[in-house]
Amino acid sequence: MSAPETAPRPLPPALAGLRGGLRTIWTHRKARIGLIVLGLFVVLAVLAPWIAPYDPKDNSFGRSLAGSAQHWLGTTAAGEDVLSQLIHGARISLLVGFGAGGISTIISVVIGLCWGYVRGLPGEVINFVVNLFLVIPGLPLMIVVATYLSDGGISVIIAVIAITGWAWGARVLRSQTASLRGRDFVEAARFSGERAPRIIFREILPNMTSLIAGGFFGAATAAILAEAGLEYLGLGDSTIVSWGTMLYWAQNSNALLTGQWALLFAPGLCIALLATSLTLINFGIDGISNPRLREGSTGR
Amino acid sequence: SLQIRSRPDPTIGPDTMLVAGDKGTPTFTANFNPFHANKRTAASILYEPLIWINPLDGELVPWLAESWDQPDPQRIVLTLREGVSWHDGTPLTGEDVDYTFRMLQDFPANDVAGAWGRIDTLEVDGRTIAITLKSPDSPALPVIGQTVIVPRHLWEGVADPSTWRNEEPVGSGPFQLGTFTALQYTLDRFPGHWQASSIDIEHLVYPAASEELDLVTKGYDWAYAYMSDVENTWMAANDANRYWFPPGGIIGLHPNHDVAPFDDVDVRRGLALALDGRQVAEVAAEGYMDEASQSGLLLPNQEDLLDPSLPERGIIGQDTQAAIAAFEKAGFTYDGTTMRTPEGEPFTFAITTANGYTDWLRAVQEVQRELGAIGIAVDIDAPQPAAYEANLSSGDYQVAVGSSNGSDAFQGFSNLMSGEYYVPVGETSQNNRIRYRSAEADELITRYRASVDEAEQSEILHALQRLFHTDLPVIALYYGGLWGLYNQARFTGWPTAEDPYAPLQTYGSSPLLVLTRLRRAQKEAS
Amino acid sequence: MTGTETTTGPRDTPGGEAPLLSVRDLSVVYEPVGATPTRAVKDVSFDVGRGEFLGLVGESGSGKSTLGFAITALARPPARIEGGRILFGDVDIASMDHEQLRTQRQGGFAMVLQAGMNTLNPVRTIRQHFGDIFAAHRHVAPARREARAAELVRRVSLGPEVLDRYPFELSGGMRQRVTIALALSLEPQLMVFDEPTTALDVLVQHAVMDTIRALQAEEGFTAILISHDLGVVLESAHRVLVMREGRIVEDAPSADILHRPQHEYTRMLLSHFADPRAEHVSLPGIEAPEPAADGPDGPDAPAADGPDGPDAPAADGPDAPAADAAAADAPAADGPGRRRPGAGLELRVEGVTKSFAPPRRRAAGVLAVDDVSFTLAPGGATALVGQSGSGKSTLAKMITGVEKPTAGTIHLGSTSIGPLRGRALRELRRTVQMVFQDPYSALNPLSTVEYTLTRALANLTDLRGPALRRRMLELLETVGLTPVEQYAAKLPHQLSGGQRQRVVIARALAADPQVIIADEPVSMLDVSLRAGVLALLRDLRERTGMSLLYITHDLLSARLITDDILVLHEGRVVEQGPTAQVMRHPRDEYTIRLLEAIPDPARVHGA
Amino acid sequence: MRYFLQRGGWFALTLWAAITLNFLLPRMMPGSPADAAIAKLSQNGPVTEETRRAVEAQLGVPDGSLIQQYVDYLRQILSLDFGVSYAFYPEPVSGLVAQALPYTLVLVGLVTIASFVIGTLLGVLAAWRRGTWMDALPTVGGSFLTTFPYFWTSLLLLFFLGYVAHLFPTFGAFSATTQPGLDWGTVVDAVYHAALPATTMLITSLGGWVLGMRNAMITTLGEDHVTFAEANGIPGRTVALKYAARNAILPNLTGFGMALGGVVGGSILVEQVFGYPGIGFLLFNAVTGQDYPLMQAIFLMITVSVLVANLLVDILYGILDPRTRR
Ligand SMILES: Nc1ncnc2c1ncn2[C@@H]1O[C@H](COP(=O)(O)OP(=O)(O)OP(=O)(O)O)[C@@H](O)[C@H]1O
Ligand SMILES: Nc1ncnc2c1ncn2[C@@H]1O[C@H](COP(=O)(O)OP(=O)(O)OP(=O)(O)O)[C@@H](O)[C@H]1O
Ligand SMILES: [Mg+2]
Ligand SMILES: [Mg+2]
Repeated sequence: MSAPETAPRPLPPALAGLRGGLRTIWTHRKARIGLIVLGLFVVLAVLAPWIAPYDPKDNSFGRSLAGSAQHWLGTTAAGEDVLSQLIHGARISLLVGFGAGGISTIISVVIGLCWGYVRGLPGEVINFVVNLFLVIPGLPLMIVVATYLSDGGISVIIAVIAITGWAWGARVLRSQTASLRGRDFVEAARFSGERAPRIIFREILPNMTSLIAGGFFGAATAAILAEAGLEYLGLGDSTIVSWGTMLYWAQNSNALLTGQWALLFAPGLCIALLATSLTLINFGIDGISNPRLREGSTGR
Repeated sequence: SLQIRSRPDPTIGPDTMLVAGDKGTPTFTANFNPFHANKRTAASILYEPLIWINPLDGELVPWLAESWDQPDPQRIVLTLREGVSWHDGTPLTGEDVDYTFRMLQDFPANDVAGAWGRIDTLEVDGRTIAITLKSPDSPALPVIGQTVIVPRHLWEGVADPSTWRNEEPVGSGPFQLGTFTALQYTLDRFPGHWQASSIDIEHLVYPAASEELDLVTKGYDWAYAYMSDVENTWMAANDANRYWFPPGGIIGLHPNHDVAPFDDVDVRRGLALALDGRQVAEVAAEGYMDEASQSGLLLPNQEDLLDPSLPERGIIGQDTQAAIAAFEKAGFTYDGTTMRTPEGEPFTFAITTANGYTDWLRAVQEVQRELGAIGIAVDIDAPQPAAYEANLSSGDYQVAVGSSNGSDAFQGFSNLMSGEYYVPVGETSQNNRIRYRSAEADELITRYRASVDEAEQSEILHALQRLFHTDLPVIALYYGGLWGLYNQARFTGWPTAEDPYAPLQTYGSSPLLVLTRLRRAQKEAS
Repeated sequence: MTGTETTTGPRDTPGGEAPLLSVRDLSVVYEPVGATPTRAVKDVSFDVGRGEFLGLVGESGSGKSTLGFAITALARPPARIEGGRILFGDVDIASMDHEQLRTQRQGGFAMVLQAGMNTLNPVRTIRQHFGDIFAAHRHVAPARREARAAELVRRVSLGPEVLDRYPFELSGGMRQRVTIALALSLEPQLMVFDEPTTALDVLVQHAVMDTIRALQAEEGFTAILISHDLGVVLESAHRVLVMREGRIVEDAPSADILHRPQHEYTRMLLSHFADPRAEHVSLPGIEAPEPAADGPDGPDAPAADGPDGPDAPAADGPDAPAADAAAADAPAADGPGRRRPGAGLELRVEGVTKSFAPPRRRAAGVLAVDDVSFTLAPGGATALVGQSGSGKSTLAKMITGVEKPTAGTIHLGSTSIGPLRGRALRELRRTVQMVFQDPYSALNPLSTVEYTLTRALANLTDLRGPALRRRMLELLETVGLTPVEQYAAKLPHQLSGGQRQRVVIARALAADPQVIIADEPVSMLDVSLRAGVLALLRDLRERTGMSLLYITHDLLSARLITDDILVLHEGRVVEQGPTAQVMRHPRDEYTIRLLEAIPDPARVHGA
Repeated sequence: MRYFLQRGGWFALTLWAAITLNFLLPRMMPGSPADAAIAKLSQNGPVTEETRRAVEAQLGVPDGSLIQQYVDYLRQILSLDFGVSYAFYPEPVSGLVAQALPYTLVLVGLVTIASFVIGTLLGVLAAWRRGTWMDALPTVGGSFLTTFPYFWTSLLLLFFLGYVAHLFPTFGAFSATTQPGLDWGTVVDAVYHAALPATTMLITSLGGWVLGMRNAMITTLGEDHVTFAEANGIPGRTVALKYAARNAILPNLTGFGMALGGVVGGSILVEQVFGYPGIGFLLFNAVTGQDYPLMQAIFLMITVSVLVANLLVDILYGILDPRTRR
């Protein structure tokens, strides 16, 4: 237990935890694949303007062309290059995934932690609000809010997904908080004169990093799928280039009839791949929050 | 690549037509009340109007009324056809006409065309229907004439015809209701119809499943749908498949005339000159439609109404230099990258379109691109259709994409430009939502209403076209199409560009005429 | 068979009879994914004869449980048997396949797991537990199963009504007995008890051990008792194995261990064992104050005690200098504004009662504390003892303002603690501080020692900037964690249990409190670490003059560091007086039972 | 008694808040029901002021203050009268819902239950045979399928198995020519029509249950009572089912309750793609058609069923977990 005398001065604990967490994730085979795939998508998204052969909205090409050397995946019914759209689409999906996933995670962290920490009436009130959000049907609510805010572009989509998607995470974090709250170090912090917000966010929160990270990747996956669904239903902003809108236009211009297989296949596959990469990363994170889930066999 | 071919249902006989005329959402509700917005589309051929109006050019064709007369601009006299009978065998008489109009008066919810907004008195005497209008109003004839007549003996007992669903319809049309399920209904030939000899089709089948994929794969004989890449989809799926896409309205930019700077004609002209209508049509409608004439007419349908003095048949081509000049005339400045308003701000505005109207959306995107080229930044607002309607009605927009100027040329100008309909921003109106005011337009419209002389009417229409062309109440972009798809293997006599007797709409009263003209390609060997 | 067969030697088998269990060069390694492997058992060899009662002692983490799992063939990944053989009778258990292993659980070897209260399936009744075992082995005819189950629970002194209960409806002691009964139902030849009493209350612990001893005597099975408590093991076992860092360092009959310990580690363990009832009680590094009759002991008197020095185990290096330092520069280390000893505030508890709402509907409310009154003089040290659930912690919570009394008042000087809320309550933390029971959970695993201490200082004192850090380092020095700079930067997992508890104490000292409440501050620590922490507590009290309320169920430690004692039973004070006097001449029957429950190997093996 | 009052109180309060939200949400949407109807009409050409007036008169578009509407709405709910739909004017809302509900309940309900049962069993197997292919296949396969956008999976199945291969029907819950009844032929026909939507929903939802159960089960398998059961020689199957799975399923029940409650809402995207006449499609029409009464009725139904499903799960929880019994 005792540390060697020559131990190097440790990193700030949060950073050290992060580094340790990343290392644990990296050692997990599935999670490593997930990180690599996600990394590829991020590179694709960041470098989209340089990688993509054309401007995704350049509609000066022939309509509904089949794949060729100029247009690997053909063109859309409006004469845009499918490959370029696919590459640029990664930006929106990542933006929505990380944006909406991030915001809803923040909401669920703030609410979940306070909910788990406070007792009595305020707790009941939060309980009530969260239950309400859990009870109100998600996708319909999303549709209603999306129609209400229909002309704000992608930021509205992000907001809508975030607003409708935090409640479940809050519930999970609440129970974890409630159990951490009973730990002596929380009581001890109170004895050190700490105030509630600091106890919640400085003492309790860092101990749930992996749970929160897991929640974040879960929320990001859900957000990516939700964005695609909303765009597909035509309730998003059809002028942006995203995988969801690509599917919307594919359906709208009957890509199946015009033989634009790539237009139909590729965006869905990309969504699935991106979401899979996040899920794979979550396998690794599960291993951190619950060491029993780390790879291994039961020997049976 | 994999070619999708149609696979007609072999059980459908040569006397039966498969029509994609009614889309289930996803199933059908049995509502055959012809006055309802939610009626089954076939209700429009189960019941017949007094006058059939051609949606292509507004031509009036005698239908239940065999003739009419407008002795003066405030009077209409119609003569009811003889020998017409209801599906149940009861003869259709003036009493039914009288009942129908009284019913519309009592239940304004059913008065969809607003006939009683114009009728002062209505007398039916045998087959003569004499109408006095509230004011000199010669264009009231098509409005009143399109009223469908319902049987008094069946409707009289209905407590509230405006909420009645009329599930077992009895009309006078060429077809009567056969079977009805939530996913499909059929119509059967009505042998007692006054045109029975012209009805060669025995059965019509209306399935609820009428997505584009269904149209192509299920062997439909007649459909009305915008089909992307029609040559390689619809046409390629079956050798006998054909299409005909005549114009049916003008899709244009509707500036809000109560919002600066769109009240300035130079700005509107600048916008019109900056845009390449042909390119917009190309992008929005995959080249199937033409750029629209700024005459306000549907060309070529209404070629005979066109004012010959208009240059280029009223089409305003793209002329960037002229556009910039027009803007500069309005006090704008252009430095080669940014168009600035007289106040020195970069000129940006929002175009409102309805979410889900994909051709409009593509058109706006093209407009955005083209205006961007002369330094004007356009934002796109795409609220849901209901919100779009609400925004336009209340004037809560800067510029909107909209459709105007249908088959009735005068009605088109009047609805759009009449100061009579003007309401300020904040109040709602369905006509003149662009909030246009012009003394000249008002004067022309009043004159037209008071005229029953064709030559004078034509002359006024020319003046309206010139006004539309110079004052640009709406900036015409391209024609909205009437997306007719048909198969000529089993039925012939379809309307075409060469014989444009009716559009191929499967809704409204178009089918009345089309279905009575079509002939079976092969008769059964019986 | 009775406990007379003590002839079994360590390596050879007596009378040619084959040992029941023979372990040869056994090594077990833990290989968790993504972490460094731990060799928990290293080259262990020993034999167990039939009917023998073998004890296995060693501090936490020495590999006792690992060994227990290995010899009952329950080792599961990440544990892996790296080498060696385990012969049960004459079968190598490694050669048994899954099904053979399973079937031999009946009539073979059984194990009662550590933390026995959690080894029952919470959603099955006790009857179903028995039923599953009978169904699995079919060694009891279906018609007799009911009677057999009742018989088994009776053997562990429980009534047949427990059969219909769910585990959560039983107390910890009852659950532990049920697990023993379940293991018994297998009619095993060898039974391994892994710390069967550790989590239990003193009195219950005593009763359960009695049960185990009686059962072993009656049934004659071979038993291996794993425990970290040398007293318990010596009292029961014929022979004792002492384990340390995965190796067996001593293997001898109990009497020899008690009287002639060979290994230095065994001697260290023994030296931390004392009887609180004795006239003079001392542990390495700490000596109990003399009974009151010997005259009032000045606060400075015992400070002359040497450090844990020579007796302290060499293995626990980092702790050793602690006491050294504490003793060496006692007054110098004190911060500015130090109070005179005895100049603090008096804590007066008057007629305090606390009742809790019933945990379930229709159940009666819990009267956790019932009309308790006492006074803690400035600079005084009072012990609060009593079995689990007697209301000790509840009382502590009321004194610290965490809970509000239902009736009665608590005064600190002139301040009434009951009505304090919010800000005023935070102010109270400057005067009343708490040392927590479990140093492993009382420190945020993600905060450095420096952060933990600095926060307390920043909140509770007016120090800021460099002064803050200086004071923080001073505190570390006070609790003997030197070199201070090095310790300041450490995270809790880099510290031993004793060092952690010192940090916890340092934090409590941050505000220069006048009253410290220590709720079982050493019960989670290994014996080798206890004395150091206790010495520190006593020393601090004497140097700073703060008063100490020491909560424990361990009478020995109460004897060592307190002057007065309160014995709490079901929320009421049953006996009260000077510590030494109460221990030596208890009057209340409950106190007597408490004292009797303390294991006394001398009773078995002679003094 | 107090406990029940308290719980009942929270239930009622949640219900009330949800009902109120259901009232407010649609009204927050821009545009009125008439605007929606006109938007639909205007796709067939410009609509005149006269037509708008007729449409408004037909729909009886809500008037009166918001408070008045709210009071009427509450009264309607109490009398279980949900009024007349706007989008399907003049169909009564109750009729529309009654027509759509059975399809959704059967299709989505059965799929949800099947998915939970199959997924949980696979999760048990995966955890028990950890590290083998029986673990890898369901966990990796299941979670990969879960990441597919399910409308996309639907589209692919519909296109290839429906339109291209002509193996399955592409639209509706029964054949166009059958009049739905309760005979054997109809049932076969209905199953045939439900096959593709059911498959999509099943494969995209299975992974979640597999993973949830597997993780819970692995955690449970590490607990002492499982080791003790093994130490007592209890056979593997009994340990897996009665000692591990039995306990591990408890946390998943909450999710199952939510899912069951959500069944009533149908599956908007799947029903939309397959033209399935369930509540999901109806709801989509209601939302896009600004159909307040229909939206309110469906939202209310969903809310109540989620609440009730949760209540049922609570009860079930009590039966399965003696610790919560009171
Ligand atoms: N699952 C595990 N994975 C990795 N290391 C483990 C595991 N279980 C135990 N160890 C390590 O093996 C060593 C021996 O542990 P073991 O549980 O046998 O100790 P013990 O003597 O029973 O201690 P205690 O008295 O605390 O029960 C310890 O260092 C411990 O950290
Ligand atoms: N918050 C609470 N709600 C209800 N009952 C409680 C609560 N806290 C304690 N109790 C009950 O009060 C009694 C006294 O508990 P307390 O924790 O004070 O005992 P203790 O002497 O500290 O025991 P231990 O030695 O196990 O720590 C117990 O019966 C306990 O169950
Ligand atoms: Mg152990
Ligand atoms: Mg306690």
